Amino acid sequence: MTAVLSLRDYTLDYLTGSRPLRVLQDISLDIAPGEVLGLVGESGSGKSTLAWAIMRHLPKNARELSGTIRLGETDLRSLPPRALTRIRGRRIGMVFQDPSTALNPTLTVGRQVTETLVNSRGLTRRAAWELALELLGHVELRDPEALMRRYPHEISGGEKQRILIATAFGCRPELIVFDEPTTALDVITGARILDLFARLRAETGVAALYISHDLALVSRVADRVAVMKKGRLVEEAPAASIFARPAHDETRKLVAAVPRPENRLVHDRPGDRVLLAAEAVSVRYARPRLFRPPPPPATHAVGFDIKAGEILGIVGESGSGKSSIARALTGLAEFSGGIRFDGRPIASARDMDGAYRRAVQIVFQHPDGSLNPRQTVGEILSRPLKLFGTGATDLNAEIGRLLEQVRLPAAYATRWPHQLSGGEKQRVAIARAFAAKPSLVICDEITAPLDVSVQASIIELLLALRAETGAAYLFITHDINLIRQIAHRIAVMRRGELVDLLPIDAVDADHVHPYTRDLMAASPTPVG
Amino acid sequence: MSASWLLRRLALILYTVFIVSVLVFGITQALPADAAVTLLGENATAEALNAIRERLGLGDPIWWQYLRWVGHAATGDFGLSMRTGQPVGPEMLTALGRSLLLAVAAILVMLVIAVPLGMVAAVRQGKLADMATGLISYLGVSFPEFVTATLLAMLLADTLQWLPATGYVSPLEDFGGAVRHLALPVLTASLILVAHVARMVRSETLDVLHSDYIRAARLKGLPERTVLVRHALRNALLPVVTIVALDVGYLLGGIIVIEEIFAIPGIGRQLMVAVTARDLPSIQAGALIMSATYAVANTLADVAYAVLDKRIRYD
Amino acid sequence: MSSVTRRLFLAGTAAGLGALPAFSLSGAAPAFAQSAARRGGVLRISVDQAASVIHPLRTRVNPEYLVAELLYSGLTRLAAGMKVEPDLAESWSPDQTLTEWTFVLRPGLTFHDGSPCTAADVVATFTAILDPKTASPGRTNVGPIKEVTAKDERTVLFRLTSPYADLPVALAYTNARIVPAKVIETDLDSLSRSAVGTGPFKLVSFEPDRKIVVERNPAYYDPARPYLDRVEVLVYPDRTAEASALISGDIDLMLGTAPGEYQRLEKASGVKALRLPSGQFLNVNMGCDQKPFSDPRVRKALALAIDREAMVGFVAGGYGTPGNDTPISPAYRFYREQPLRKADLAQAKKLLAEAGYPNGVDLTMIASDKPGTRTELAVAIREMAKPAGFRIQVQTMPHATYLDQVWKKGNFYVGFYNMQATADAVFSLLYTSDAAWNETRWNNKDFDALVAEARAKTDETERATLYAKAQQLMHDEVPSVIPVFFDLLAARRDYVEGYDLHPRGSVFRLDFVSLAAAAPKRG
Amino acid sequence: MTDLLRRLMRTPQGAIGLILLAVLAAACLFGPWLAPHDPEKMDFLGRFRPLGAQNWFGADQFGRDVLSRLLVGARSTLPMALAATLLGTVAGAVVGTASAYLGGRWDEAIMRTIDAVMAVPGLLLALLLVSTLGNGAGNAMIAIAVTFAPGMARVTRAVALTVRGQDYVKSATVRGESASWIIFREMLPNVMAPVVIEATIRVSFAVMLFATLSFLGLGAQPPASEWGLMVAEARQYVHQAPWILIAPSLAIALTAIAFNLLGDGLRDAMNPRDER
Repeated sequence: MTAVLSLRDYTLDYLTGSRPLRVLQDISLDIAPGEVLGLVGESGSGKSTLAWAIMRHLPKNARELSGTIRLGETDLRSLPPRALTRIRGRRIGMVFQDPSTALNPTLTVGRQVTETLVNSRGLTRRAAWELALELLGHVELRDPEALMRRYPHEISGGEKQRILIATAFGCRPELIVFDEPTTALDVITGARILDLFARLRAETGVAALYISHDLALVSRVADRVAVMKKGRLVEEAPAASIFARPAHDETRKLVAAVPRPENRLVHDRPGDRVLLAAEAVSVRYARPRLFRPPPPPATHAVGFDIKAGEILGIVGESGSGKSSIARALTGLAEFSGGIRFDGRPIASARDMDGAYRRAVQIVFQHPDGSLNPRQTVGEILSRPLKLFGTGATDLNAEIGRLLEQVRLPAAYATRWPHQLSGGEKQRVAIARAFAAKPSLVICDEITAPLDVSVQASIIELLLALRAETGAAYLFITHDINLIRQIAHRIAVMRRGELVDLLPIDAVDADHVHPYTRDLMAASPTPVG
Repeated sequence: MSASWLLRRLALILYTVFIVSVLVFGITQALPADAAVTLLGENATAEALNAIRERLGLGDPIWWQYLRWVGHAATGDFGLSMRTGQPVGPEMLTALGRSLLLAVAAILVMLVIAVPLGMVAAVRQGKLADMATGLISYLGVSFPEFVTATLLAMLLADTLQWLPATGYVSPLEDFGGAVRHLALPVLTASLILVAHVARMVRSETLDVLHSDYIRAARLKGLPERTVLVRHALRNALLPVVTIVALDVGYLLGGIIVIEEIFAIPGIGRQLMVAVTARDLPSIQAGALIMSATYAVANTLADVAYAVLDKRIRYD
Repeated sequence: MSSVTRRLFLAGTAAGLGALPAFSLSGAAPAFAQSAARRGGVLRISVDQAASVIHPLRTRVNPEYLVAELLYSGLTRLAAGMKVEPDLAESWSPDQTLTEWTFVLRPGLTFHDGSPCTAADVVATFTAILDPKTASPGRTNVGPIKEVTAKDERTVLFRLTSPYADLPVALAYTNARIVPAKVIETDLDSLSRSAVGTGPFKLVSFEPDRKIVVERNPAYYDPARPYLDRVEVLVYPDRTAEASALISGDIDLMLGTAPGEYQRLEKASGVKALRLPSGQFLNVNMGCDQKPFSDPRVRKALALAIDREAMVGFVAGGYGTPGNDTPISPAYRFYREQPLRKADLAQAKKLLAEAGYPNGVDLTMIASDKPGTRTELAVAIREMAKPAGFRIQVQTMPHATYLDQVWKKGNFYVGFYNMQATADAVFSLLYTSDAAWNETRWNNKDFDALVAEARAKTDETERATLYAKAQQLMHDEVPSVIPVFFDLLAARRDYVEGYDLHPRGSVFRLDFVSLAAAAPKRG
Repeated sequence: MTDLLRRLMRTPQGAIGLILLAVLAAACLFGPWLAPHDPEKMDFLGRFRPLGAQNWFGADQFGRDVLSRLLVGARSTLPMALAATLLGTVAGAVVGTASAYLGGRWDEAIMRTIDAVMAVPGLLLALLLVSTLGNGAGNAMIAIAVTFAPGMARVTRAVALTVRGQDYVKSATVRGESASWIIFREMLPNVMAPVVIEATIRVSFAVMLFATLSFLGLGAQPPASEWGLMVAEARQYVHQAPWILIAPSLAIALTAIAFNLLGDGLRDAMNPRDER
């Protein structure tokens, strides 16, 4: 039986500035009818470029050096643009990472769906409309009739992705390329999309290329998994065996980096002294204005405490208010309610004096944004040292020590942020936090933008620093598996409210909030 | 778009008019010319000057003069022109009408030229059409109105004698004559706008063409024509409303020069005359009316944008 | 083709004053009353700036004078060659001392609103003009009037403070227009918005910056005139555009034009370019009461630095006459010929050094922006005077600011004046100690005496001698540098008949103008 | 810096803009020495002399050499426009950054007021200001600066708001840094780049606005050979000598083009990924 998709020795360069950059090197792969091939790799490994190459949508500076791409019997590389247009949608579909940008904001959903169906299935408008209604109903969307008349901004991201997936399947192509279709969605929504994918795939038997950075996730949806590194396919194996018997180093690294809840990294118990207590903290961003109703609060009466040396995880979907807690605790957002720190009451940002600011540090999500691009690493680190007067006489030596503490060479002090990698930037941000010798460090989604392997090393670093300094962590994340590895307790937030605050070993218990259970269930644990 | 949003916009217009009124009143108070002297001319005697000062209330405290002026202005009474003795309000509104005629004509001409130009340039990015548009844009935005106006007048009116160089004919009196007389000023006014708007339309269209949903539309297998016409051009056109609104301010400024050169007794020229003659009531009324026009035009553009673009929700 | 008719008025003015003791209508058959003049038609005349003021007692610039002349009449008016001719007055006579003048009005005069125009209106008008509160520029230019009284319905008596031979000429002044007494009593300012006159035309519409329309007054005292049905005064602020409009036939007649445009108009077909030497001049006024100009040597040094022939080229585009630092041009009746002052930089330098400025002197010369020739004169003088040690900085300003801040007050600025009807008018307007606009504060007693004496004389030779002395005195003392007289330049379409330039620059006589059969028909 | 220059030269706009600016800069610096004649020297016989060996760009109504006037006039045009832009940009940048930093009601009040001021067309505002301050190049410069400031404040604020939302600024706030440190050390350096690009493009507007003011008689004073003034003075001689009108007109346009090109070039050089 011929493969639906077949690549042979495909090599591609990007022309950049001075010399060409090899992006794909001798790629060969096959997808059999009805098969799902998972493609994993860290960012920059070339997996998305491969998808674009298959879709024949390469940037202008791409140069294909060799190899073939066949869809069934068709040689895609040799097709003229007009013929490609006829292939796309009809024989090969694609689902994108971010559903919100894949729909034209000024056309109704129905129009865009029917337009695609008319085009790829040769239906009449009326028939396409009927089919669209049926497809949308089939992907568990309520009231498809009304949905079709809405504009993309009027429906949620999950609904959009469902619509896009329904459309892609509805075109009955031979192959669908999925480019991280759940990454932009919330955990629970993403999990449901995955379920939907599995169901539709079983129903239609369409072949798929499923691209993701998440090995755990891919191993659950794919039949086979291919691992990419620096433009090469380094390993291909059945999904069932890849975790159990990773062959290549890269795969092993990926497997090792996948957080597993059962693999606890923290074994001590925190002390009993309450370091910080939040009492009914509410954050409301927009102030009431003339002619305008006040917006709902971002967090509503949230209360919890952190003990000295404790790691408290806060989990929840985006928009659940977890970051607002961090902003309230650091005085970045105005809040009502109260905070007690070391027994001292803090009613507003004005009460946060030098001592508090020194003791409570924060590390932000985006390493690119958290370092001032116009300051060198040394300058960045010198500020807290100067500000909090740790008594160090030799500033440069102290900066060197801080850098070494976060496993960076002391020579990095003279570098500019843009000369560092994402992981390195995050280390500098961590060093900046620890320069103040804090007793509480708030980590706001600090691992989210990083590749899994880098993520693991950052976690390792944080735990080492905790061991050194005894600092407590308020660890905000949406990665359930990760937090279950390190937190002593987990706070679950939903729509601004704290729904659960559980010791780590109680999260799987029966008495937890239903939402907590959903959240835990939606986190894919690796197979095998 | 909710009622409260409209209310807020109205409040903003009022605030704008308030700030502008303070600004204009302040500046005119500081103008180095004695209102009484301006009014009476060179033959005024001291006693005549005093009499007129008393009549105009020039001896009152500044804030009181301001309040009196604003109070009268609110009822449409901007006082009498110091130059002509005519009521300023009606004079300026008549002038505004002529300016609006010129401005609207210029905007229409501009849209007809600039929008296709910008879109073609974007679709054929990097090609000859794009480069030609780029060149036109650079030239257009780099010639100040007074240069364009004088050069165009030199060429079309004086050398070729195709069009009358100056003057204003009301379209109600003589439509053909009005068109002929407006041709040069409209051309001048639209030129700099064409350059600017074509650039913006090109950039907006490129934005849209590079957007994910256009990519998605292409990858869905939609024919290129459908992608361009149904998905790209439509969306690229929307921001043009805002661009045009922003350019109204530019146009109003340019109109001062254009009206001055082509002797169109519109609000720009009235203002220019008023400024040189130190005709304070005319300056105040003209500046206020012009600025209010701009504020209203901007609001209208926002409303139009909100009506056209389903994404924007004003609440 | 230009029409240089200098000789005409060098000879001309004699008649008007020659007939002195009495002047009656019977002797004055208007020179321009062509029997062949066609009646009817619409004349479009262009002006280069707005006629903002139509109040006849307050007009200040030529376009305004034009409109006032169309709508109103005076007692007398200036005919070609500065001759005075009857307007509302049909005759006049002085007493022996020249201090009491009697004017008799034509019978049956009416204002535009149909009410009769009588001696009472004349009295009220002149009382208003002489009242400082009216702020009329005519106040100081209509002669040394002490009192005006009405003897009967048609007879007006002027009593003067001093003998004055030129009174009939002075009464033709641009602001001496008769307005109804009842308007003066009720609301004189209303004349800024409406017009009630006795002039040949009635006001139809008034849009100061664009267009003023007047139509024939059927009740005008001369049933033959005006010939035109309608006159449209159109504002063309741009000289080039104005000339283009005439060439293209959009307008029929222009009030004036610039040298650059004149050349073009001369060549254009269907257009007759008009040119007339005049006493219109630019002067550089120096405050004679303040340093450095209080020293006549400094003033003379500046005068010696200027190449006047070249200045005629630079400023008047060649269409003018070099000036000799007196306001009396060859176009005036009492002009006295004397050698033109030649540029002499060495002498200028020497005088400057003698005056105490061996290293030169720094000055700021102010020129208003209207007309543009003021700035050109300033720039040219700056360059010419540079080698003599004058370091002049030119500062331009809007005309309104200039009037407010500099005019009559400044120490060094450029002035611009029309030709006046008589030598006395221009001297007593600008240069005597009691001059209305004593810009230079020269305050020369000898000069004052000469002018006063000439005023009270009727003997032509005596007056000529006195005025010659006065001119010599100005030439020697240089209260203001007058380097150039302008020719009046204008143009008309071929079919416009009965129009010629008037040297006064502010007299237009459109009631004598008619349109030939070739003229385009206009609504 | 040299890196930026190299990248700038690689964009066609940047390269042409830089070359044009180099020519203009040369005219500003060495104009009086490069000028073949004394720009103020009048020549009675040479009035309206057409283009030729004696006067390359012809002579004007006073017989002055147009080319020399242009070369010397660069000094009274360019530095003024630059200074006005600089002044306006600095004022606008400080207000805009402060407004973004203050946030809340203050920001709202400042920005609404700035919007209101911007409702007065720029030329009108400049016109009124110059009328008040008095004619002259210096006053025109101040007026243009004032006219530019609100726009620059708006641009700066938009950039500053993004910068303010950046985590490094939050980080500084959390550290308890002072307002002035945050505004001047954390925010301003990052706000500058887009502001510089905007300012560069605005120089061309300043050149045009300055010329326009001079054209209207409110800017540079005669006999200065400011280009706008030259156009104004030449207008009445357009039939005798069109070159004295065309030459300064082109000089103004060329300068504006140069700064427009440089601004676009800078934008491309600073954001290499943006294909526009």
